[in-house]
Order: sequence, then C-alpha cells, then structure tokens
Amino acid sequence: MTAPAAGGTEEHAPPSLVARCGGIEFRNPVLTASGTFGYGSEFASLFPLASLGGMVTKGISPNPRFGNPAPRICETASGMLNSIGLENVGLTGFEAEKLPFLRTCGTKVLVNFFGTTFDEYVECGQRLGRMDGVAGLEMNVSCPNIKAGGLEFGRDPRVLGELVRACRNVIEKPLWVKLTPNTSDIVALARACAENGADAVSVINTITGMAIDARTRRPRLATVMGGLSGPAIKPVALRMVYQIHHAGMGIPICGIGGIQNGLDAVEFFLAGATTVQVGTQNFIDPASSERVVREVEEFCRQHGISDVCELVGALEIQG
Amino acid sequence: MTAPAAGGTEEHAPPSLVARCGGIEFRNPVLTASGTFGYGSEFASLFPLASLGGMVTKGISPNPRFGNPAPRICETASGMLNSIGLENVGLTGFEAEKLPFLRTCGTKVLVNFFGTTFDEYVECGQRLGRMDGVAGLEMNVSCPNIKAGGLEFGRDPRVLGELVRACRNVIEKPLWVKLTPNTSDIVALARACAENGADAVSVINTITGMAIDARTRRPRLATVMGGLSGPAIKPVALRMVYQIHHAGMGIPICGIGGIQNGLDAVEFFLAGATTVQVGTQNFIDPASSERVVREVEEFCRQHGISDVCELVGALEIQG
Amino acid sequence: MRYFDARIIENRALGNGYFSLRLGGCDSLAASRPGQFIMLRGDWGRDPLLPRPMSLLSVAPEGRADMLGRSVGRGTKLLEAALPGTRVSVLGPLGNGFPDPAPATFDLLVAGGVGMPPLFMQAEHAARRGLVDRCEMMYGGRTSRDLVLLGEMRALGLATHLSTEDGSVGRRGRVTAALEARIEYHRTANPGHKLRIMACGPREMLWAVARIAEPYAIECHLSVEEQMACGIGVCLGCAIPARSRPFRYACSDGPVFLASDLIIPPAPGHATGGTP
Amino acid sequence: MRYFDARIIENRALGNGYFSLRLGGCDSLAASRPGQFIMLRGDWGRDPLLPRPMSLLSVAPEGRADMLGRSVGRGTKLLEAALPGTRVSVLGPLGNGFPDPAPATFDLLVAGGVGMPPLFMQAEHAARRGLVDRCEMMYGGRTSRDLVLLGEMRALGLATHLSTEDGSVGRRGRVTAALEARIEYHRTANPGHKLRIMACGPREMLWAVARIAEPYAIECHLSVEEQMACGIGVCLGCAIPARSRPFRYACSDGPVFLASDLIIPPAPGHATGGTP
Ligand SMILES: Cc1cc2nc3c(=O)[nH]c(=O)nc-3n(C[C@H](O)[C@H](O)[C@H](O)COP(=O)(O)OP(=O)(O)OC[C@H]3O[C@@H](n4cnc5c(N)ncnc54)[C@H](O)[C@@H]3O)c2cc1C
Ligand SMILES: Cc1cc2nc3c(=O)[nH]c(=O)nc-3n(C[C@H](O)[C@H](O)[C@H](O)COP(=O)(O)OP(=O)(O)OC[C@H]3O[C@@H](n4cnc5c(N)ncnc54)[C@H](O)[C@@H]3O)c2cc1C
Ligand SMILES: Cc1cc2nc3c(=O)[nH]c(=O)nc-3n(C[C@H](O)[C@H](O)[C@H](O)COP(=O)(O)O)c2cc1C
Ligand SMILES: Cc1cc2nc3c(=O)[nH]c(=O)nc-3n(C[C@H](O)[C@H](O)[C@H](O)COP(=O)(O)O)c2cc1C
Ligand code: FES
Ligand code: FES
Repeated sequence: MTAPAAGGTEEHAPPSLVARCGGIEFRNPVLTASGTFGYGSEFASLFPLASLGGMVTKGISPNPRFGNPAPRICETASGMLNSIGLENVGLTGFEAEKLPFLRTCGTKVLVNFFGTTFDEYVECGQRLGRMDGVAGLEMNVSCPNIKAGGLEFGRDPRVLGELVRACRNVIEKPLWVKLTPNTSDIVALARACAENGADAVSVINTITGMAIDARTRRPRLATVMGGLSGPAIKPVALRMVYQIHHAGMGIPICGIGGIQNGLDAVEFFLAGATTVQVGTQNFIDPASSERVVREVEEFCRQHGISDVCELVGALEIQG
Repeated sequence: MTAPAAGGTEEHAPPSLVARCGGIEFRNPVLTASGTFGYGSEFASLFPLASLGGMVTKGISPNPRFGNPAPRICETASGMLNSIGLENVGLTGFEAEKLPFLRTCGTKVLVNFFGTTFDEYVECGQRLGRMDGVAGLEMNVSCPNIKAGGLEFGRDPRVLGELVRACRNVIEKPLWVKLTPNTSDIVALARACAENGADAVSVINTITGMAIDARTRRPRLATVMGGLSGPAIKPVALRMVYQIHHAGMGIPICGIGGIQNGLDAVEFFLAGATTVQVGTQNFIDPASSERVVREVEEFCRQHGISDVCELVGALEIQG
Repeated sequence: MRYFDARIIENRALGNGYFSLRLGGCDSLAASRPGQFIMLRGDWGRDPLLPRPMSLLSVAPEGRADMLGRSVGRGTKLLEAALPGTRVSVLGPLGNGFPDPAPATFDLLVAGGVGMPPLFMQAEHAARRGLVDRCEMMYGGRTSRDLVLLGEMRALGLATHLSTEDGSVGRRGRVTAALEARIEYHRTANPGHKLRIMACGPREMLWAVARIAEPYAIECHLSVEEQMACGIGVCLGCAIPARSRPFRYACSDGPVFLASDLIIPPAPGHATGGTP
Repeated sequence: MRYFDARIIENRALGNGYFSLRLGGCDSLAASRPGQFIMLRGDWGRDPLLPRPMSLLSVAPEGRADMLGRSVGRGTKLLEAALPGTRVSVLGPLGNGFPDPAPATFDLLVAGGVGMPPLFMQAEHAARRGLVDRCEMMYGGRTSRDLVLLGEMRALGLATHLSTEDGSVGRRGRVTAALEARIEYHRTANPGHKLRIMACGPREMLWAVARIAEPYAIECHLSVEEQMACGIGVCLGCAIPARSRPFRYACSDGPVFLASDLIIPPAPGHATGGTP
C-alpha cells in the first residue's frame, strides 16, 4: 500500500467486476455477441481473450448450414442489416474444429444454438450441453432470417415456453434464451422463459428491417429483409431490458444492442442487465470489447463503486 | 416547346407528381408528419407551404392537454426520443386558433387525432370530420406516451378494428389510421384497418425506446420511455410498409420513418407507399420537406419516370 | 427568422475548450436582440443529428455574427475544430431576448461560464446606446480559464466583477455571492437605482439567482437552456414548467423568462450564495 | 494482422474524385502483399458506422503506406477531405493477395478505375525483384480523368496499355477489349510465355475478364469487392458464391480468387469486349 497521494485522495481497492448471471460466474460482465466475434480466434491476435467476461459463439445448428445468398449486409443510419442466414459449421464441425481452441482461450464460452424444428432444438441443446469447455448455452429463438427456424418459436410466449421447457429438461448446463425484439410484449416472452426454467434472457436480438437501393430498385439484401443491429437500436434494447427488469420476475438479463463503450454498458446495467454483450461494435472497432471492460472499470473507479453489481437496476426514477 | 437541346436530349414533359392516397388527391406525395411541423405557420416563412403535398397536424384530442414533464426529448444515435405526451390545444382551440390559418395555407391538411377512451376517439373524429378545411383525418392509435390513450388501442388487431369501425361510421371524410411499430405483426394491424373501412394506413409511428444518463443514473426523459424517430428507424419503417404492401390487401400506405431526402422517399414508394411523411427531418433541416418534393421530381426526371405513381411497389425482387 | 447557409470566417481557440466563432453571410441576423439564439449545424452527416442551439455573442455589419462556444460533446467539438471556410446552416434569430437597456434602470448582468454571450451582447447594446454605465457584469466560472473575452468587455467600458470558485481570479466563490454583494452595494450607494437582473448560466445558478432576487423584489430575467430539437416551437420538446401556463417553451416563449413566471425549486441543502 | 492508429501524412487530389493518401505509422503493414487491403476508419462518430475497405497501393519503409481512393459516398468523401495529421484506425493487412511474380510467367494486370491499386502494387513488387518486364498493365476507365498515377507507373518501368470508353486517351473502348488484343498479341509474338491474368475493377469487368480468359485456359486471378463489415471472416457478410464451397469470403478467403473457383454469370446481351 502506498502512502495517500498529495491531494489527500485515498487509494481504493480496485472495483470488483465479477458478475454472476444465469448460473455462470464471469470475470467481468462484458461478453461478445453471437455472430459478431466468430469463434474468437480471429480476435486473439488483437487482445487477450481472457480479458473478456465471456464470449458467445456464432449460432450452431445440428447440421452445417451455408447461409443466404449475397449481398448479406448493408449499412444503415447508425446501424447495419444482416441476413447471414445462420451459416455455421454444425454440431460436429463445431466440436472438432472450434471447441479445441475455445477450451484454451481463457474466457467463458457460451454456445449460441438453434434448430429448424422443435426436435432439432432439443437435440442440438442436449449435445452441446454435454461438450467439455462449454460454460452455457444461449438459445437463439429470435433470428429473423430463416422462416422455419427463428422467428416462429420466439414470437409466441406459449410456444416459446414449451421449447424452453423441452430444452431445459435435457440440458444441465446454464440455459439462456435470446429474445426477439419483434414483439408487442417483451415481458410476456421473458416470463415464458422464466417460468419454464431458463437461467437468463439475452435481450435483444436484431430488429427486422429492410433497405432499398432506389437507383437499382432492388433490395440491398438478397433476402429482402434482415436484422438491424448497432447503435441505432440501443434505445429499443435498453427499453426492453428495463421493462423485463421492472416486471420483477427476477430472471437475470444479459443486455445487448448497440453497445459501443463502457458508458453504454453501464446504461444497460442501470436498466437492469447483469451482463452485456458487444456485437456490431466488434466490426467498427475490433478491440472494443476489451476496451468496454476497461471503461466499465474506470467508470466504477470514478464513481466510487466498489462492485459493478451495485449498478444493476440502479436507475433512479423521480417520483 | 423549345427545340431539342444540342446533345440530342429531348425535352420531356415534367413528371406528374400527383398522388391519390386514401381518398385524397395530393399535388405531390410528400406530406409532413404529425408533431413535427406544428400547425404549419412556423414554416410558412421558410418556404411556401403550397409546395407540399399535404401536412398532418399535431394530434388533437377533445380537450386540451398539457403534456409530459421535462425533459421531453433527447438525441440518440441517428435518432431522437420524444415523450411530448400529446400536448395539444384541444378540439375547440384547434378550430378557433389553428384552422383559420390552415384553410389558407394552400396545401391539404390532415388532422391527426386521438382520445383517451373509445368514446373520445369517436367524438373527436366526428367533430373534426365536420370542420371545413380538413381534407382528412389521421387516427393516432400508436402513440406510446400515454397509457390510457395510445398504445392500448393500436396494439390488438381486434380492438383496433372495432375502433376503426366506430370512427368510420361517424366520419365521412377520408380516415387514415397510423399504426404502431411496437408489434409482432404489422400486417394484422393493417388488415384490421382495411377490413373496417379505413381509407389508408400511415406506417409507422415511433418505436418505444429509452435512454439513460449513466453519470446521473437517471433516464434522459422524465417519463422514462419515449418514442424513437429519425433515420435510425428507417429500416424498420421500410420493412413494415413492404410487409403490408406485399400482403396485398390493397389499402393505400403513407410511409413514415427517417425520411431525410428524395431518395429515402423513393425507397418508400418502391416498398409500396403511395405517399410519405417527413418527420424528424423537419428539425434537422427545416426546409427539408420542400426539398424532398424537388428531389423526388428530380429523381423521376433522371430515371425517365413520367408519373411518380409508377414507383409505388415497383421494388424488383430477384427470383 | 430565416434559414440560410453561412460560412465560418474565424475560429479562435480561447483555451479550456472555449472558442469564439465568427460567421459570415449572416445579414439576416443583423437585427437580432441580445438573448436570441440560432440553431446551428455543420455538414455532419447524422452524427450529431440535430442542430445545436447557440446564443449570439455579437452581430456586426456585413453579415458577421459571433458566437462563444464551449466543447462539451460531439457537436461542439466539431464546431471547435471547424476551419475557416466551413459551411454551416443557420436558423435564426430565435427566441425573445432580454429587455432593452434603459436610462431609468440599472442592470446586473449575471453570467455563468458559457452562459456569458447573451449578457455580453446585452452590454454591447447598452454601449451602443451610450448606456453601458447603466449595467455591470458579474461573471463567474470555476477557474480563471473559464472567464474569457475579458479584453472585449473592457473595450466596451463595461464594469465587470469576476469570481472564480477556486479564487484564481477575482472574488473566490460563486458568482451568486458576488451578485448578493453587488445588490447590497447598489441599495446602499445608489438607492435611487431601479435594479434589474439578467442572468444566463447553469440551471442551478439561475435558480440561485432567482432565490436571491426574490426577497428584494428585483425584476429578474433568466435565460434558460433546455434540450431543443426544432428551436421554433413546433416539437414541444423544450418545455419548462411555468406559472402562467403549465409549460412554457424555451425556444419560442423564451429563452428569457421572468423568474416570477418560472417554478423555482427550493434551495438545496447548502447555502446558496456562500463560498463553497 | 494488426489493429493500430495511423496518421495521414499526405493527401493529394488527383482530379475527378480520385485522391492518393499516404499514411504514417503503418510499420505493421510493411510485409503486406499486393492485393491485400486494410479496413480504414476515421474519427467519424457514427456516420459512417463501419470501417471502409481500401486496397494497398504501396508500402514503403518507415511505416509509410499509400492508398488510392475515389470519393463515391460519405466515407470516401471524408477521406478525400481529410487533412494531413488526421488520425485514422487501421486493421490490416487483410486478405490473401495476388500470387508472386515469377520469371517463368507473364502477368497481364487488368485494372478498371479505382481497382488499380493492387495491380500497381503487384507491378511494384515485380519491379523490386527485377521482374517488371514479366508483366504489363491494361488500365481502363471511362475517360482520361479516370486514369491516374501514370507517371508512377512509368517510373516503375511498367508497360502500360491504356483504354478509355470515350477514347480521350489510349485505345477507345473497354479495358477488356485491350485485354483480348494483348492476349492475341502475346500468343503470336511470345508463344513460350505462360500467361496469367490478374484483375481488379468493377464486377462486370471482372466477369468479362473471366469469360475472356476461359477459352484460352489462362490462369485468371480476380480481386473482388463485396460489402464488408469486419474484414476478418467473422461477420460472414462478404459471401461470394464459389465452386469449391457454396460460399467463399471476400475478406478472408479473398479478395483474390481464381476465376475458376467463382461462379461467373453468363455474358449479358451485348458483346463483352467490344467498343460500346
Ligand atoms: C438557448 C440556448 C443557447 C445556448 N448557447 C450556447 C452558447 O452560446 N455557447 C455554447 O457553447 N453552448 C450553448 N448552448 C448549449 C449548447 O447548445 C450545448 O452545449 C450543445 O447542444 C451540446 O452539444 P454537443 O453535441 O456538443 O454535446 P452533447 O454530446 O449532445 O451533450 C453534451 C451536453 O450538452 C447537452 N445538450 C445536448 N444537446 C442539446 C440541445 N439540443 N439543447 C440543449 N442542450 C443540449 C446535453 O444534455 C449534455 O449535457 C446553448 C443552449 C441553448 C438551449
Ligand atoms: C477489398 C476491397 C478493396 C477496396 N479498395 C479500394 C481502394 O483501394 N480505393 C477505393 O477508393 N475504394 C476501394 N474499395 C471500395 C471502397 O471500400 C468503397 O468505395 C467504400 O466502402 C465506399 O464507402 P463510402 O462511404 O464512400 O460510400 P457509401 O455511401 O457507403 O457507398 C457508396 C458505394 O460503395 C459501396 N460500399 C459501401 N460500403 C462498402 C463496404 N463496406 N464494402 C464494399 N463496398 C461498399 C456501396 O455499395 C455503394 O455502391 C475497396 C473495397 C473492397 C471490398
Ligand atoms: C453479422 C451478424 C450476425 C449475427 N449472428 C447471430 C447469430 O448467429 N445468433 C444470434 O443469436 N444472434 C446473432 N446476431 C445478433 C447479435 O448477436 C446481437 O444480438 C445484435 O447484433 C444486437 O447487438 P449489437 O447492436 O451490439 O450488434 C448477429 C448479428 C450480426 C450483426
Ligand atoms: C416531437 C415529435 C412529436 C410527435 N407527435 C406526434 C403526434 O402528435 N401524433 C402522431 O401520430 N405522431 C407523432 N409523432 C410521430 C411522427 O409523426 C412520425 O410518425 C415519427 O416521428 C416517425 O417519423 P420520422 O422518423 O420521420 O420522424 C411525433 C414525432 C416527434 C419526433
Ligand atoms: S425546441 Fe422544439 S419547441 Fe422548443
Ligand atoms: S467482411 Fe466480415 S466476413 Fe468478410
């Protein structure tokens, strides 16, 4: 311990960033979002992955998928649209090609997964849940890109509840459910998850959108519609996190949507998120997820917060 | 007629911009959106209002309303949140103070209206519909700011249908219904309007969002949540216009959301809108609505389009 | 009120994030009143999206208009970095402005930080009418680096009372303490003066000013800041709770309000006028 | 691949929206191959949001790296206007690049418009190895104003065949017509040459090049452009239909692909190589 500095400022212990969310303990509350961070290896040369709280893989399905025709992405005002189409290496490809690296990368790995049928979901979740090196599963019921897979399951609270229950029954690892924002009632969706045994909800996935090239008269995405992400959607994401938290059902929330820096992350904590995921920002600034960790820590120091958990739900609303 | 120009370019007749939408014929398809253009007089010194296709007034309720506490607005990434709270001068105030100017302003005036009960809606619509100088009514069932008034009516297709029917029965003037984007099924809402006699749908109103000041731990709006508008929401608005148009129920669509220039307007036409409204952009560039008219005309010239109606729904989707 | 393109013809860094901006092509602002403002926007794409309200500091012949800015966020940082020649769009003049200086009154101009411009312009107007001795400026900031354009004030012949919270220049403490002292002085030395207060600065300062003025029944004009989108009374965003109506609008009813029309919150725990 | 801050040290306008940009601080790019690119982003706030892919034109000692840009939208316009001293962030070098020049081959470098940089760098690499006579450049644009840095090409000792659609300089017509002519020439004059084609330019040009190369069975390398978000193979946005797998990725598998691995659409109605 050094002597107090000249101005009389006392040395404080560094703030605790440890976050417990949905049955997993993370070094810090900052994760990277599915589909925006590959399987981690691409970023390993830019910063130590161990500096992250965790990372969520690209969505895995039982069989490999090749995804949608090009063009698959386009930029919009403070956002981007994507219709990747859930391209992935499949269960066995994942286990063989990706998991070995992930086991050594020094951070908690959640595997995002989906199926195109009820049974595929259950099978995929069950098999992933048994793999070594997988800290937890994030069920993607909200990807708006594939008719048969995504949106249908996540839209109706009753169907969603059944799916969560069926997966819960066969998955021992922590099970998170990633909600679609394309709903009139996000609280009902979260409740269906909470009541059927989900350990946490990830909020939000992309908002369905569309862009057109006026000159060519063509949609900018080959699939016409795609998922909107990035800073543009942050107000919607924050609102949904807040609504779920405010409804008081107690399910932990992982906040996602437009996070660019530590202040954005803190906003999600205040709205009620226990952890956050950095998505599109990984493309804008590939070192940003590590920076967000540092900025959250810096925020805690500056505001005399000894434990980042103090921020969760600490929004001050005036009478 | 002048002689053909040197390069051999022939003189074309100027493109027709006349748009027929929801029982009203407009000089051109560019209107200004409710709540973003006051009652027009504030803009009259900047450009001739007669250059616009039309304008939609701030939402009128039977009785004057004072609106929400401050702060009421904040900027977000490529957008803004507002929770004005439907402040307005009320029916009689509107007739006495605002309508005389509107009658002389040289453009078609639609009156946006709402109530906090079923009966208020009907009463308000009926009385406005009888006022001279009102070309049509736009029913706001989607404002997310007031619990009792907005969202509840516009969220459930069945309730919405009943409301539309009840208003339709007492309103002879063209009746447009402005839809909320806070839904999982915009087509169902549009269908409820079409089947109950609405002349057009206005798509979209603001998306419910929220912003937080991390430093003060307070929401940036006094009401915590508010409505997101501006370029950030354009992809969502375009998608919803397209979905409704694509569903083929034939109801005319007025496209709204993030329109900044003529190309944006053309994108909405291609997606299926017959007219558009310029909203937030009126704050960013108060002369923009007139500019959008000119840019749409310019686009038609450049692309050899003789009638702007040719663009409606003309999106080219590859097999 | 006009909407037009102007050009930055000078941009002077004044230290500590302050900068003075001179625009050319602002003939439409020639008749602006002190306290009026403009909505200013550069060719910024969509970040930031909305124009930024800026008070006028001075308007001069040949279409020149001066502003004093402080870089606090992206919009003002872009202005701070803007080079001469940069095109900007201007909507203005907007708002009501302060009441005219008059021979029969003595005006205490209270400026906090970057709230100084409208009061400078008020003093300049007084000077132009030979009335600069009918006002004085109380100008406060955190440190000496927050007090700018002092030479320009001197050139007007304006009596200026500086205060800084750290005592690095002028009186140590808040500008409101200086205001109390000056009120007491004028009441003793010049009992015949009809005092008025005109103030612009951070909200807490304005409320403190109002609370000081109230017991003396001094006519008190406050120029308030609110989040603004349109600047012309159509978005209804800049609502401020008032007595004469539930809400007034900072852009179109203000930004200058009689303190008596505003709802002034009670003083917070600590003394309003004392040295911190 | 590194992610680092660099500074613009020179920005030269070349007319018609073209500009050459020199960055300092790019030591990490020193070993870049021709055909590789970087993801470049200025301090732009959120408009535009994503970094912009830019090919390398040349890398020089002391951390210098050159680019050739053309302003077509907001991102490239901001780069065009950026002053020396401006800080930018750089991710790179990215992608695979063209095959090395070799004594046993003769490379036809086909450049369309702003697709020229990787081919310039390829020629430069050849020149450094004393192999500049093992390649020649076919460089096409709409008018003479689309053909830039011709002096620099000459300085390399590079044989250059220009074409413009309007005939304002070089051969009149598309660069693909010039390519056909040069292939015929080489087959007659130098039957021993193992010809290779390396091309970069608008998509229609690339497809036309591939269709020309195919019947001659010339090894043909195309550098493709796709919308990109990440540049490193994680977003899966830059998919391009291929034969070896349903999709390849322009950023991580490319941007250079063997034409034989791509799915080349059939020629559109008009002749591919003729004068328009
Ligand atoms: C009538 C009026 C006159 C003003 N005169 C001056 C002046 O002469 N010189 C000067 O430097 N500043 C002045 N301001 C304040 C100035 O408008 C804000 O500092 C500026 O808008 C901040 O923009 P930003 O992008 O730099 O910061 P942001 O990143 O947007 O925000 C930084 C801070 O500024 C506040 N702010 C942001 N947008 C607005 C807005 N539209 N309206 C009001 N506050 C906002 C935010 O609440 C935040 O606290 C005035 C404001 C008003 C309302
Ligand atoms: C591997 C690669 C190398 C390139 N090298 C160069 C180069 O050396 N010099 C040069 O001037 N340009 C180069 N480009 C093209 C350059 O990236 C685009 O012109 C630029 O992204 C346009 O951005 P903008 O904001 O100016 O225009 P926008 O307003 O964004 O768009 C203008 C046009 O550029 C296209 N475009 C926009 N974003 C992207 C993106 N992320 N990826 C690809 N295309 C896009 C759009 O489809 C549109 O047609 C390269 C592109 C790729 C993929
Ligand atoms: C290119 C791309 C691919 C994505 N792929 C997936 C995916 O496979 N599974 C999933 O649940 N979410 C996926 N997402 C959604 C993100 O994980 C995240 O929920 C969303 O982008 C919002 O966060 P952001 O605004 O920070 O990007 C993807 C997003 C992007 C931009
Ligand atoms: C400040 C503000 C006030 C608004 N008031 C109303 C209103 O009274 N009634 C209504 O139907 N829509 C209202 N709207 C919604 C707009 O009319 C429009 O639907 C929305 O802003 C989306 O369009 P934009 O992105 O172009 O702004 C308001 C929007 C804003 C920004
Ligand atoms: S800023 Fe829009 S009403 Fe005042
Ligand atoms: S740009 Fe992201 S995968 Fe190629």
